[in-house]
Amino acid sequence: MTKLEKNDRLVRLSLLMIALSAISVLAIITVFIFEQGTPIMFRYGLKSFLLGQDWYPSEKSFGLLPMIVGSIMVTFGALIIGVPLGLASAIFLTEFSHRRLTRILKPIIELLAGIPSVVYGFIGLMFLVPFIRDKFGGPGLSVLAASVILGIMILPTIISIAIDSIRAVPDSYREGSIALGATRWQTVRMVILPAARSGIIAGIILGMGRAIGETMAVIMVAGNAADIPGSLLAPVRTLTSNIALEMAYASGEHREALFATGVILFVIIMILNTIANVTAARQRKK
Amino acid sequence: PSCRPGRRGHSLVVAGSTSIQPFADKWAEVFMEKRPGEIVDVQGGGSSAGIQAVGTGAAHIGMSSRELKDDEKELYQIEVAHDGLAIIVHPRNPLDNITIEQVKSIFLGEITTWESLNGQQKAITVVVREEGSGTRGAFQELVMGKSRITKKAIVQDSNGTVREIVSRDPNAIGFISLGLVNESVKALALNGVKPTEEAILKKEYRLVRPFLFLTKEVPTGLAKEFIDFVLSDEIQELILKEGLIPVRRVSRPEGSR
Amino acid sequence: MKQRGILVRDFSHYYGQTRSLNNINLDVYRNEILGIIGPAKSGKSTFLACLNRLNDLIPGSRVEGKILIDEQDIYGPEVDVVALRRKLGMVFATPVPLPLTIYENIVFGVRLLGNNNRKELDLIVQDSLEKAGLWGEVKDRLHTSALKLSGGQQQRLCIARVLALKPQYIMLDEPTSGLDPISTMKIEDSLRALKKDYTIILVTNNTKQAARVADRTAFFLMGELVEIDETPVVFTRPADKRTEAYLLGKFG
Amino acid sequence: MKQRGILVRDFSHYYGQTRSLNNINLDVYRNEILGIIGPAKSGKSTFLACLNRLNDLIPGSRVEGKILIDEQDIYGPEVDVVALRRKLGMVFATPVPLPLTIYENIVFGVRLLGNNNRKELDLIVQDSLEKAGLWGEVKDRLHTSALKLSGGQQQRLCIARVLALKPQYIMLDEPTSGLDPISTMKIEDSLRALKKDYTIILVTNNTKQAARVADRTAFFLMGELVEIDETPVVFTRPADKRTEAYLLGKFG
Amino acid sequence: MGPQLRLQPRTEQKVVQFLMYFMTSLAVLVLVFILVVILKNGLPQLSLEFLTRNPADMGREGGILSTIVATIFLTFIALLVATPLGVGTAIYLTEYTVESRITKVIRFGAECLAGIPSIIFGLFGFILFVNKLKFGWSILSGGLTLAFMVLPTIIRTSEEAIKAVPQAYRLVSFSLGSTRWQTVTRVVLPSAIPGIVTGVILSIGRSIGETAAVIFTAGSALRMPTSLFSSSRTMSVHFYILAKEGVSMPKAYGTAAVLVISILVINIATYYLMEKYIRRKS
Ligand SMILES: Nc1ncnc2c1ncn2[C@@H]1O[C@H](COP(=O)(O)OP(=O)(O)OP(=O)(O)O)[C@@H](O)[C@H]1O
Ligand SMILES: Nc1ncnc2c1ncn2[C@@H]1O[C@H](COP(=O)(O)OP(=O)(O)OP(=O)(O)O)[C@@H](O)[C@H]1O
Ligand SMILES: [Mg+2]
Ligand SMILES: [Mg+2]
Repeated sequence: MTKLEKNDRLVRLSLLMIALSAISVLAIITVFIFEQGTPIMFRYGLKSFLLGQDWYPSEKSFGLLPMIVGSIMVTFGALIIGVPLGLASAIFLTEFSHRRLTRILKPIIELLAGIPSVVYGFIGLMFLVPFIRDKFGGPGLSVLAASVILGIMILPTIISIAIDSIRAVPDSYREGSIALGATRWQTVRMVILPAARSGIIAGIILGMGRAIGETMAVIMVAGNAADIPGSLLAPVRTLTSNIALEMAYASGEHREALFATGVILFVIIMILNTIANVTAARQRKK
Repeated sequence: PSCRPGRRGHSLVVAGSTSIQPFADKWAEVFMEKRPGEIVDVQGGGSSAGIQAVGTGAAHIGMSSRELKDDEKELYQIEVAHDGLAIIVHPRNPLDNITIEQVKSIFLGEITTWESLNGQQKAITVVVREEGSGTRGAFQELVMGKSRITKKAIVQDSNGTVREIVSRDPNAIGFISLGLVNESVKALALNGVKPTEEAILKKEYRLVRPFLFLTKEVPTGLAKEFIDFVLSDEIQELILKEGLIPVRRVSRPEGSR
Repeated sequence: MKQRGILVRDFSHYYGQTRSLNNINLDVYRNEILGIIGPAKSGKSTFLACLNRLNDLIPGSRVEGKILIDEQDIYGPEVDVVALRRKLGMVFATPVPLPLTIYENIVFGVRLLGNNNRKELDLIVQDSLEKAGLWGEVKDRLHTSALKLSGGQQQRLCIARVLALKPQYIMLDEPTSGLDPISTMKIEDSLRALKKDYTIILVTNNTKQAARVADRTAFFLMGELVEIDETPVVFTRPADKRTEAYLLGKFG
Repeated sequence: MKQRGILVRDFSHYYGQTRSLNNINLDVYRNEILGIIGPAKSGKSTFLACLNRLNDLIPGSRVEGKILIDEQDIYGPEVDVVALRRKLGMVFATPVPLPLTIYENIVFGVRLLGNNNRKELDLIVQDSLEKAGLWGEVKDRLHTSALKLSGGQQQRLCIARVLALKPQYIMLDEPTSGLDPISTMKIEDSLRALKKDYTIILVTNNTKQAARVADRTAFFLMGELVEIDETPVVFTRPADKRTEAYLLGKFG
Repeated sequence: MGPQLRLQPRTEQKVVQFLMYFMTSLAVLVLVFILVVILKNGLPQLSLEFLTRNPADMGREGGILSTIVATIFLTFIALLVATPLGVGTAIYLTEYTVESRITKVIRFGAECLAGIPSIIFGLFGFILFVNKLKFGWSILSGGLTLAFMVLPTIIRTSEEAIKAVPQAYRLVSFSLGSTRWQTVTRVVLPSAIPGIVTGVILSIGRSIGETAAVIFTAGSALRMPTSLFSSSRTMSVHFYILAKEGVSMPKAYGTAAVLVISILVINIATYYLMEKYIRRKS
C-alpha cells in the first residue's frame, strides 16, 4: 500500500467519525429528553399522562390529553388548508404556468419559507385573530386561527417537495402521454400524479411534522387553554406550546412533566419522520 | 436552578419564594456589581422552604411572598415590596367595580357571560397566566383558594401578553401585576376599592401580597447590607419598574409599565 | 405519382437562439416508409417532434415555414393539437411504457377519449398487440406491469400502444437502437406489414436498417436535409459527397 | 511475433448479479492499435474500466479471472492502483474537460504527483498538445477555460491530458462519436502517429473506423468476445456468423 | 363524476387550469401580504439610530443593536460547529462509502434531526448546555443548540451539491491517477462549493429566525453580550417579546423588518447562487 493510500484510509476513518456526528446528536437528544421526561410518566402511570384531561401541575395533575388532541386538531386543520393550496400550486407551477411566471413565483414561495415563525404568529395575532373574533365570535385565539397560520406556514414545504417529486417524474412519461393525445391535465391526473405520489405524500407528512412541531406562532394565536376544544373557535393548547409556555418558571415535577410532553412530541415526530422516509425512499426506488 | 445547601463563608444565601426569586436575582446582580468580592447566592424552593431554611440556618435570608403564620412569627420580617394584582378588563367595558366572589366565579367558569355584570350578553373571555408563574400563584392564593381556575381560560406566559390580549378583546377579563396596568386596559375596583398604591399601603385593596425578607436574628453584616441595599432608592425604583409596589415612596418615572 | 400526405416547406426550427433545423423541404407519400438517417444531433428527432408538435413542450422552441399534413397547416391557429398527435403516432428511441399494466398502457389513449367499454377495449388490445407482433408473448399477462417486459417487448408494446389510437401516420425514432438482432428483426417485419395501412417515418442511426426497410431515404446533417431519394439511389448513387462519406462511415 | 503487453485470461465481470463480461481471453500486443467493436451494451466500456480498475468505483462491481499488464496481476493484493491508472491513460466517449483552464487540465495529473515546476509543466503542456494535434489551435489561450473549446478540440484536449501522464497504454472509448468529419479525421491521424510510442486500445461503435485505424479488431457481443483477429481478416472473412451479421448492419 | 357529467377533455383542462391558477394566486398572495405588512409598517421605523443603539426601557426606546450582535454571535458559533461536521458528513456519505447499513443509519439520523421541532432542541440544549455543562443561559449554549439544529440542513445541501458534480469529473480525475482525497479536494469540492455555501447561507437564515430553541438556551436578557457566557436576547426573541407583550408596536415592526430583510437578503443570495452555479450546470 502506498503512502497516499494509507493517508486515504486515515481520511476515511476521520470522515466516518465526523459522519457519525449526526446520528450521535440524535442519540444524545433522545437520551436526554427521555432521561428527563420518562421517570415521571412511570411514577404517575402512562395512562394518567396520555388520557388525563386535567393539566394542573401545581396540584400534581398532569393530564396531557387536551394537548395531544389540540396538536392533532391544529395539524389536521393546517393540512386541510395547506395541502390543497400547496398541491394546486405545485401542479400549476410545474405543469401549467408559463415558464417565466414559474421563474417569478417559485423563488417567491421559496423565499417565504425562510420567514421566521414568530413573524407568522405576529401577523396572525394582528390580523387573523381580530378578524375571527369580529366575524365569527369567541376570543379569536382559536383552533381556527392556529390552523390557518400553520396551513400557511407549511405551504412552502409542501409546494417545494411536491414540485421536486413532480419534476422527478421522467419527461419521457410526459412525452409518451402527450404523444398519445392526452391533454395536459389528463397527463397530470393519469400519469404524473400517480408516479409522483409517494414523494408528494412524503412532502405532506413533512409538512405535518412541521405543523406539529411549530411552537412560537402557535403560542401567539392559539389561546393555549389546556382544555379539549369544543369548537373551531375555542382556544387550544398544543404539546409544543405547553412546553414553551410553562418552561420558564417550572421546577421539580412540573418541569419533569414538561419534558414528558417533549417525549410524547418526540415520539410522534419520529413516527412521522419514519413514515416520510419510507415513502420517500419508495419513490426514489421507482 | 435547583435547591443546593447554603454555602457558608463569604457568600450570602438567600432562599425561598419563586415569585420573589427572579427579582432577587436581579437585585443580587446589581449588588454584586457594586460590591465586587461579595457573593449573594439566590435560590428558589418556595416560600415555606425559605421560611424553614432561615429557621434551620441553611439560608441567611428567607424570602416569603405570603404573610407568616403564627408559629413562624418569631422570625424577623422585612417587607421589601408589595405585589398587587389588578383585575383588568377592556377600557370600553362599562363595568367598573366587581366583588371578589364574582371574580372567583368568573375564573371558576361559573359565570360565563357578562350579563349579570354589565348587562351585555357576551361570553366572557377569561385570560390567565400559566401554571408555575408567581402571578398565577398569587391569584390562586388570594382569590381562588383551593378551587381550580377553569380549563377554558386562555393562558399566556407574561403579564404583558395578558394585558395585550385584554386590551384587544372587549369581552376579556384577566389579572396582572398592578404595576403593569396602563391606559390600554381598565383595572376594576374590588369591592368598591380602587387598586391604588395608597389603598394597598393602607391595606384596603385586598389583592396584594407582601414580598418579605426573613432573618433569624436582627440582620447584621452582609445580610444587613443587602437588605439595606434592597430598601435603597435605587432598588426601590427598580422594583417599581418591574411592576411591583415599592415599600418606600420614590418618584414614579415617566412611562413605567 | 403517389399521393402526398405530408408537405414540409421552407421549414426551420430553433431551440432558443440555436437553429436545429434549417430550411427543410420534403414530402412524405402515403403508405410509404420514409427512412431518415444522419449522425447524432443532426436534427432527426427534432424533425419528428415538429411533425406532431411535441416540441410545444420545450420552452424556447420556435418554428418558421410551413408543414401541411392532410392539407392542414399544423401550425395554423385552428389546429386541434391533441387530435393531431393522435393522427401521428409516435414511438420513441427508448421504450417508455407508462408505469401501468400492459393492458392499461395500450388502452391509455383510447380511454382519454372517454371510451371505457370493456369489450371494445379488449378487442383493441388484442388487435394492436397482434399487429405489433407481441400478442403471443404477452396474452397471458396483460394485467401485469409493463415495466417487467424485456427491452424488445417494451418497444413493441409502444408500437401497439400507438396502433391502438388508429393513427394515420407512425413515426419511429431509432426504435431498434440497443435491441438484440431478433427483436430488431421482429420490429422490421412489423413495419413492413404495417406499411399497407399506415404511412411510416422511420428515423434510424443504422444506415443498413434504412436500406433494408425504407422506400425512400432522407439524409440529415447538422439540421439540413442533404438529400432525399429512393433508397437504392441514395445508397448506391448518392448525389452529395457528404452522404457518401457518411454511408462509408467516414464520420458519425 | 510481437511482444504482449496485456494478457486477459478467463476474465469475467459482474455488476451485482448481472454478468457484463463473460470469460474473456485476449492479448494486446505492444505498439498496436487494437480496435474493439460491438453493439451498445455489449461490454466494451466495461472491459476498458476493468483494465485500469476504474470499475473499483462502482458499487457491486466484481471480477473473476486474471488480467496481467506488463507481467503484473492487476487484481493482485500489492497493486498500486493509482500508478496503474497512470500507466493506462483513458479517454472517454464524451469529452470531459475539468472546469479548469486548458493549461490546468493538461497538468492536472502531473500536479497530483507534486510536480509544480513551472518550466517543466510548460514543456509538458506544449509537448502533449502537439502530439494531440491541438497546439496550433490553442497555444494563444492556454489560460482560458477548457469548457469553451469545441467538441472536437475538447476531445483532443482529453487526449493531450492523457499524454501528459506519459502512459504506456492509451484506451479510447468511442472518442469520435458525435464529432464532425474533420475532427474525426484529425483524431484518427493522431492515433496513427501515436502508435509508435504507445499501445492503443480503441473502442468504437463505428465499424468503419476500426477498419481504417485498427491493426487488429475484437468483436464483443453481450459480454462475450466473439472473435479477435487482424482487422482485414475480421472485416472480410469473419469466423463467426454474428460478426458478419453485425458488420452487415443486421442489428446494433 | 359519472360518464354523463363528463366534461370535454379540453374544457376540463380549461376549468382545472383556472382553478389551479386561482389557488396558486391565493397562496402567493397570502405570503406576499405578510411581507408587505411587515415592510410597510417596519421600514419607516428603520434608521441608523435603530440599528446602532441598544434597546432601552425593555425595548420601548432605543434601537436593537445588542440583539443584532447577539444574533450574529449565536449564528457564528452555530456555523463554526455545524459546517465542518456537516460538510465532512456529506463527503463521507457521497465519496467515501457505498450505500450500506451505516450510510442508511447516518442518513436516517440526519433526516430525523431535520424533522425534530425546535422546541425539542430547546429542551435538549437547556438540559445539556445550560444545566449539565453549566454554560448557563448563554451565547455558547444557544449557539451549540443551533449548530445541532442546522446540522441536517448543511449535510443535505452539501450532499446534494456534491452529488451534482458530474460523475464524469470523478472518473476523469481517477483515471488521471488521483487518490480519492485528491479527487475530493481538487475536483469535487471546488465544483460543489457554491452548493455548500448555499446550505450554509440557508442555515444562517434558520439561525436568525429561530426563537423557541434560543429562548431556552440563550435566555432573553436584554443587554449587550460581553462573553461567550453572557445571556443574550436575539432579534427574533426580542421581536417575539415586543410583539406579544405589546411593549411597543413600532419597535416590534422595526425589528421584524430588520429580521425579514436580513432573511430575504440571505435567501435571495442563496437563490442567486443556486441559479448561477447549480441549476445552470444541470
Ligand atoms: N430540448 C432541447 N433544447 C435545446 N436544444 C436541443 C434540445 N433537443 C435537441 N437539441 C439540439 O438540437 C439539435 C438536434 O438534436 P436532435 O435530438 O434533433 O438530433 P438527432 O438527430 O435526433 O440526434 P440523435 O441521433 O442523438 O438522437 C442538436 O444540436 C441538439 O443539441
Ligand atoms: N454502472 C453500471 N451498473 C450496472 N450495470 C451496468 C453499469 N454500467 C454498465 N452496465 C451494464 O453492463 C453491460 C455492459 O455495458 P457497457 O457500458 O460496458 O457496454 P458498451 O458496450 O460500452 O455499450 P455502449 O456502446 O452503450 O457504450 C450493459 O448491460 C450495461 O447495462
Ligand atoms: Mg434523436
Ligand atoms: Mg460504452
